[in-house]
Amino acid sequence: MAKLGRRGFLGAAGALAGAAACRTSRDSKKAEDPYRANKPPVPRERGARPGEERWVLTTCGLCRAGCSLRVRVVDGRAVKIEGNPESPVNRGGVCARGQAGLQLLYHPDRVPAPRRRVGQRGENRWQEISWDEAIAGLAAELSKVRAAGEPQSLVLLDGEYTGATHALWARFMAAFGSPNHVGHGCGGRAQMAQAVRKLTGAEGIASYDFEHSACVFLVGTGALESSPHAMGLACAMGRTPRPRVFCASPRLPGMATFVDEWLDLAPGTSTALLLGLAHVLVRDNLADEAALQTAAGFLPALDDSGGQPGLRARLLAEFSPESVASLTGVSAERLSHAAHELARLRPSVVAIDEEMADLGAAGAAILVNALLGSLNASGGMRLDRTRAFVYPPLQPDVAASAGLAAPPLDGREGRGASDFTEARLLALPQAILSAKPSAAKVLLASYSNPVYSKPGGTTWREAIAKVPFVVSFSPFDDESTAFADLLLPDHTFLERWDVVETGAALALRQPVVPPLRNTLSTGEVILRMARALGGNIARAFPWNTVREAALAGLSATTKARPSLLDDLQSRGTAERTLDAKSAVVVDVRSISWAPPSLPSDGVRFPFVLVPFRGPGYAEGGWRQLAWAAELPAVCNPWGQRIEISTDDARRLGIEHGDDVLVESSFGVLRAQVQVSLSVRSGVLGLPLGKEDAMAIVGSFVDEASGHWLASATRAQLRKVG
Amino acid sequence: MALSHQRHMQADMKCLTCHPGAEDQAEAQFPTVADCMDCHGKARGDHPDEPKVRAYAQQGAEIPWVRVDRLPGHVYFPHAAHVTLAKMKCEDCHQGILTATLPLSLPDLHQTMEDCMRCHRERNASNQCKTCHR
Amino acid sequence: MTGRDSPLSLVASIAPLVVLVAAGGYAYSQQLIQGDVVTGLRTIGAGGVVWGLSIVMDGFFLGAGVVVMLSACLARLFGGRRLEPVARIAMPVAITCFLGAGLCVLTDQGRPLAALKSLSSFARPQSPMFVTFTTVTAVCLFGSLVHCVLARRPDLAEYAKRKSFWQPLQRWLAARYSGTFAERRRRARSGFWMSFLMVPALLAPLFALTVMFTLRAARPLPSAVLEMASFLLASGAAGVGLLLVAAGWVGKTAGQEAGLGRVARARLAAALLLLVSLALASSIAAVIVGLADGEPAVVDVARAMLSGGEALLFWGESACFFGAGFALLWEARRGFRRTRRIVAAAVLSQAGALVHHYLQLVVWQTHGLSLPYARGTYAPTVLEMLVGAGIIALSLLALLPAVRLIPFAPVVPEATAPAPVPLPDWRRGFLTVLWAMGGVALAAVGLVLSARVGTEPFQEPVRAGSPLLFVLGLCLLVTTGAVYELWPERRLAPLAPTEQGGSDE
Amino acid sequence: MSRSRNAFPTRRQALAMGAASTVGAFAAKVAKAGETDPSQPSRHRWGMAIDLDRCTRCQACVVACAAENNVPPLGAETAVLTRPIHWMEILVPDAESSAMTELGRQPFPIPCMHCDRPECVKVCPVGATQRADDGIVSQIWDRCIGCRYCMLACPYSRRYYNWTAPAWPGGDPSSANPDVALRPAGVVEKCTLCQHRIRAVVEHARLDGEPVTDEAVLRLPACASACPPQAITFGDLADPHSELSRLVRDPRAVHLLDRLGTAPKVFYLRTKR
Repeated sequence: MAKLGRRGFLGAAGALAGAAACRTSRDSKKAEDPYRANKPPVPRERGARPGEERWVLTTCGLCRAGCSLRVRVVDGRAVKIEGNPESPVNRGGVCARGQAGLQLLYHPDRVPAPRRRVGQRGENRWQEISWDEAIAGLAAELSKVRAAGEPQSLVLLDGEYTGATHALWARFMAAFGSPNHVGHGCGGRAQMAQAVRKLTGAEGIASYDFEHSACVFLVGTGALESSPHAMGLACAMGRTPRPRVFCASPRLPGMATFVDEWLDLAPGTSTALLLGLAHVLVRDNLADEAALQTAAGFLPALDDSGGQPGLRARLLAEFSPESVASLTGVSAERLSHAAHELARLRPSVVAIDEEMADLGAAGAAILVNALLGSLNASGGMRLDRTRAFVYPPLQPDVAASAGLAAPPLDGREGRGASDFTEARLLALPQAILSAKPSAAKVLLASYSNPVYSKPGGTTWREAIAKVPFVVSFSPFDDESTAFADLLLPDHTFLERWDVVETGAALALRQPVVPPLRNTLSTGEVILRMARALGGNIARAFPWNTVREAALAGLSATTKARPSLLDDLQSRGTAERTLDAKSAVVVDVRSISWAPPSLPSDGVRFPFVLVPFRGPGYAEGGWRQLAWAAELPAVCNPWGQRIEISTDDARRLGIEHGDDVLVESSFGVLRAQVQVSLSVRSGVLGLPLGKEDAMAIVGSFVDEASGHWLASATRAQLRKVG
Repeated sequence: MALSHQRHMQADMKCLTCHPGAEDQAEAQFPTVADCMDCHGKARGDHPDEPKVRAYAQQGAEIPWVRVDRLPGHVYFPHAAHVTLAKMKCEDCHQGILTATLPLSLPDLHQTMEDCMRCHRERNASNQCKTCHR
Repeated sequence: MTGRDSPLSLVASIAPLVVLVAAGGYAYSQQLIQGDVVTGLRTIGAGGVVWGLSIVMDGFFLGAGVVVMLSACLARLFGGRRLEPVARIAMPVAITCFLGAGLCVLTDQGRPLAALKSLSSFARPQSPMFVTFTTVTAVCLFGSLVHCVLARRPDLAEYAKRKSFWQPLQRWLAARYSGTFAERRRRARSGFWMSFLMVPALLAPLFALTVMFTLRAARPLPSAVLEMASFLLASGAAGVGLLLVAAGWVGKTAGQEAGLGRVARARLAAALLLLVSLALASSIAAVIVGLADGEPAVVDVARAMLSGGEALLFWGESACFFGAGFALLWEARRGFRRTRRIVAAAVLSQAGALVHHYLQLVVWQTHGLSLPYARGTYAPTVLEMLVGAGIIALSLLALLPAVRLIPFAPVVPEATAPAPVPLPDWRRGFLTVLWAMGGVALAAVGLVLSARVGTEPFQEPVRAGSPLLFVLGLCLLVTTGAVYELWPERRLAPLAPTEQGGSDE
Repeated sequence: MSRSRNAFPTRRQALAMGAASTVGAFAAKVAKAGETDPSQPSRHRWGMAIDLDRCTRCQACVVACAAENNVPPLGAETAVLTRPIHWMEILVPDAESSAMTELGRQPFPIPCMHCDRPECVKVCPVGATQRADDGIVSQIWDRCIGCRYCMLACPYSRRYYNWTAPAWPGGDPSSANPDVALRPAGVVEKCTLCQHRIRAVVEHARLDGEPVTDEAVLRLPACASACPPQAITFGDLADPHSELSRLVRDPRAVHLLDRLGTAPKVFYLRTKR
């Protein structure tokens, strides 16, 4: 019937299909490979073979723990961070944050080169300049200050506590003649340093030898989350049998299921709790008398003497578990039980969260450890008396002497006016704003971003804006950097050379890859700045490189231990041993146990805010550590959350995942609710890390120490919508 | 730089001299200027490009070699296993390299997955997916 | 839309479909560009479901399509002349369903082009998706098409006499149709055997689909059996319901003679009544048995359906089935006379089946987690729904030229043309058998190579492309009827008197 | 011929044997029968133990895994839309879930279980995932078509889908591990037990002509090597003397969802409290 040839039709169809096939196959060849990372070019080290793989030993710089790392470098790019098994700090482990360090190195927000501000402050308009120009500009500004005879108007915010750069800064401030070398820490860490010094005369802060403890009593949750001691505790948990863990805190992280017993402590009452522990130890004769006696004069004020009631009497009179219970909310039985366990399972240690402590609590923790015989003992609390970096003393010139004699801006009281550990960061913004006792003319921020991470809301912003000349050394475009006049970007820790000192070890930090951007290590900047300033300052820094300067500072240490540098080079880390003579004399009379006075407006603000640093917390912001921000246990990646107890949630009709407004007298914060079984009723757990979390936390100050009281802000909660 | 693989091979050199790693690592590497300078520190011929090597060395720069042969990103090819264990020759896969008088500008590998699988079958090597895919 | 429309009404019916197709195309392009994140789907265990609307639609269309096509085959096998309209209406409807189902699955793939390529080259017979992929393409789509064209060749030949846009194609398809007695006999024979063969070939994807919808690692046997039964029954209800709705629409638009006819309608309605009641009973039974199960996941799912977050949908589904059953029971007393009520019941039964499939697929993913993950939620996004709507519209649009090519209305059979009695031709039978055996052999080889029978237990087919071989084999097999029917006659014998009457059987 | 496209040595070999490739292969097999055969089916059966009494849920393993296996973070914008990919994650039991596991209500790290009878492998339509002869359930990204059937089938929900194209912060993938391929949008990915590391160790052992030692693999996967309390132990279940085989005989050892019969090779150690 029909004459239309089927063959022809099929043929045509076949041809079409064939054409289509050719097309796709050709296209797919052209398309770029979706399975391969298209890596941008990086600066190549001399002599590095293309395609070469190597492992570089270095030290983590994301917190103070000083974990030794092995970094895998392929083709000039760092691709993986692993722990160094040789390290006594981390025993081959690395924490979640440390792993994300690579994202810091390759972060898109890194400042590419030194910059000078061209627009208004905060406008974020910059002009890139050369390093020579930048350092000359800074030196000119500093010369002006010195020429005007007010070197004390130079203020340095220093976020590092140890290491070569910190030592060089201290030397620079002394040579320049400014007492205003202020540590970036404002919370318990500073209080701890103060307590250590007041009670024992030792320098620095405490570290813990969890690895050899049989029982660990934690006050606060830092060691369970992000404090530098978390790594030590985690390593200790790998031991068999593992230590028994107590934790006294208003909240327990939901993940910390390995904590054997949680004492739900009322916020701000850790001093009372610890003294209650001390009471039981003394009352039931559980104190380690042997340790007390062998170290003669260990606790000189233990017994009554010269008509003065001794510590024993005072503890027994004032801090019985029953009387303490009303304050802390921890029953007398549980407290006694904990004290007996601490005494039974030796060696045991009381460790205090450095972000939560007040001066009294820090002192009380030292006291309890002394009673347990755990001070500077295996498995106990370790108080460092030696510092690795020691420079020969300076002869300040006339201008510097005058400056150093001036009263420090932060109103610290301490031994020498330039005593770094006594500096009170929280007093600084007010002092700058009121220009009392003197005006701040130049502000340097090294490893410091106070606008972002310090309480006090907008005062920091205003204070920084008031300083005529602000220099930031941050490698990132951050909140404080936005107000700077000059940006001198530092290397990230993976590009720096440094020697890191921690309680347990010295560790080598060396560049893993050549600097990715046109950055310069801050130590190098100090040396070049000193040289540009000339005179006595230049003479104080006779070294050409940071490495040279650091080795000079270490010379005393290397003399005592000649193999140190070789050890560092070959193993990345060198253990520090306590010498037997390092028994500590604790004089408890120099500290007051009075509980800090907390503001109270329980009617309008029924909750107490307990700020904490979650596992993803990183100083300077977790946005730079994207992996840490997206940890699966963070219920709201990249968002703000707030922890509330099951009871409170039920009472307020709030469910897990609801959006709420948290309001304090300092501000309002929007957050997602995380209902938790392990949060004390009446407490809101506030994870820090997001930009605006700190804004609702008040900068309440502990009268005794001049430092921050973290858990003192009251708040209320409202459901959104 | 008009490097001739042929000339180098005629000079009785081995591939591994300039491309170490092929015998004990997954990827073969490229020579550094220092490697080149071992032979070319002094002029060895009259090739117009030879002084360039010394120029690079003087500037302290590396020669920007370009890797033209790239397997798809999801393929894993350990040179060590093929060169050392299976005793294959480089030119078995890099077919044109012995006679190349200029650096390659186009990929020189033309094997398909079928070729790989056939050889693996014939030599009784594992043909499991994850042996070669990553 | 059925060949009698005025241009205006044609535009009015096409325009919304075209708009929907365009919207669907846009939505799908967004899905391709931005990734499947634009859908409401998310990772299981992280609070989402991985199979959502498009797979539910796939299940619905494929299940319903198979049942519709099965009805056609069964009608041709056992129904005789009175059920002939069932086959006539069912086939295009089924093909439309298959088209929709195929598109639903294809758009759901993360990499659709890679999917086509990889499935043709490396599909694994051990996976249920192998069965659906191969049989849906070869049997459901291609086989049904062949079957449909063969079945309608007399009508096509008649239509091809009229001048129209489709005339050349109609003439091509109806080529060599002579309407002689011998031809009719061949048609009857090939139709019977093709229907016979189609039944298992159609059941295979249906069962594979059932497995994909119901079998889970954590689901114990009693629960699984009931779930499977309820899926099959709900698909049956959906299919028969769809057929009734389509028939109602055909009867309304293309005239009474194109519709089902009373007997066929009554039979179908009765079947629907049975299926709906059983579907209702089995779906409730599955949930109740689930409640008593030892596996917490199954209990959770049952709870969610009975009284939890999905209760509204579950009881809505039950109400749909119940309402449909009730209406049909009511109609049954009067012998299923009123088309409108039956169509309404059919629509209800389809709604019930759709919700049933949704619950079966989605609730297991949100609530049936064996590990203590947070429960999931699923809400299709607008883009996702647009893609779905676009697919339905595209399938309907494809139906449009098809019904112009082969209108639903049958042609009044004319007297068998007097024709010379063809010579008995052994070559026809031989070729047919050869063809069929070729198809079987090709499919078998394809299957054996794909399954890697007798070699190392790799996932890989022995030769890439073996699954395509299997599909081609099946395609050859389903065209056997065409070969038998279309092999040219040898007409050397003189004219013989022809038999009267058009009985095909 | 020697420079032609197909001048692959094996072809020449096969031709020299004067046989078609299959015959050639057979001949080669026969010819090599006496030699030690490095490529016989793997003698290893890799597995992993997670000690929940040691684990502090610090999530170091989670980030270690992401860093090693090139799982880019989502970023703040995309994270609102979908959940990040975590081959290894800490599963915090949901308060409302009634799921019944051997591990009670404690949070636990959960990688792919690498089942001996994997549900995901059964259902994959294209063989993109397979249980290799050394027990690893691997996934070939290029083969995956993104049907997500495996995700539905896995009772542990340990598979992730790339809902979007992976994007590195600032578009800089410099820190990507060259040993692991990236995954484009539309494919399913999963834990591979760091098969590239195993491959490297096995290869080096072969190059050195020595067997793979237990010490060399004890903390081989990225999660295990990062774990501060060393709660994760990796090893060869086929070696009765390996640390892992010792642990699997420990009374504290349990397999997750044992009742489903999937026979996982990743197991947990826990003291019932």
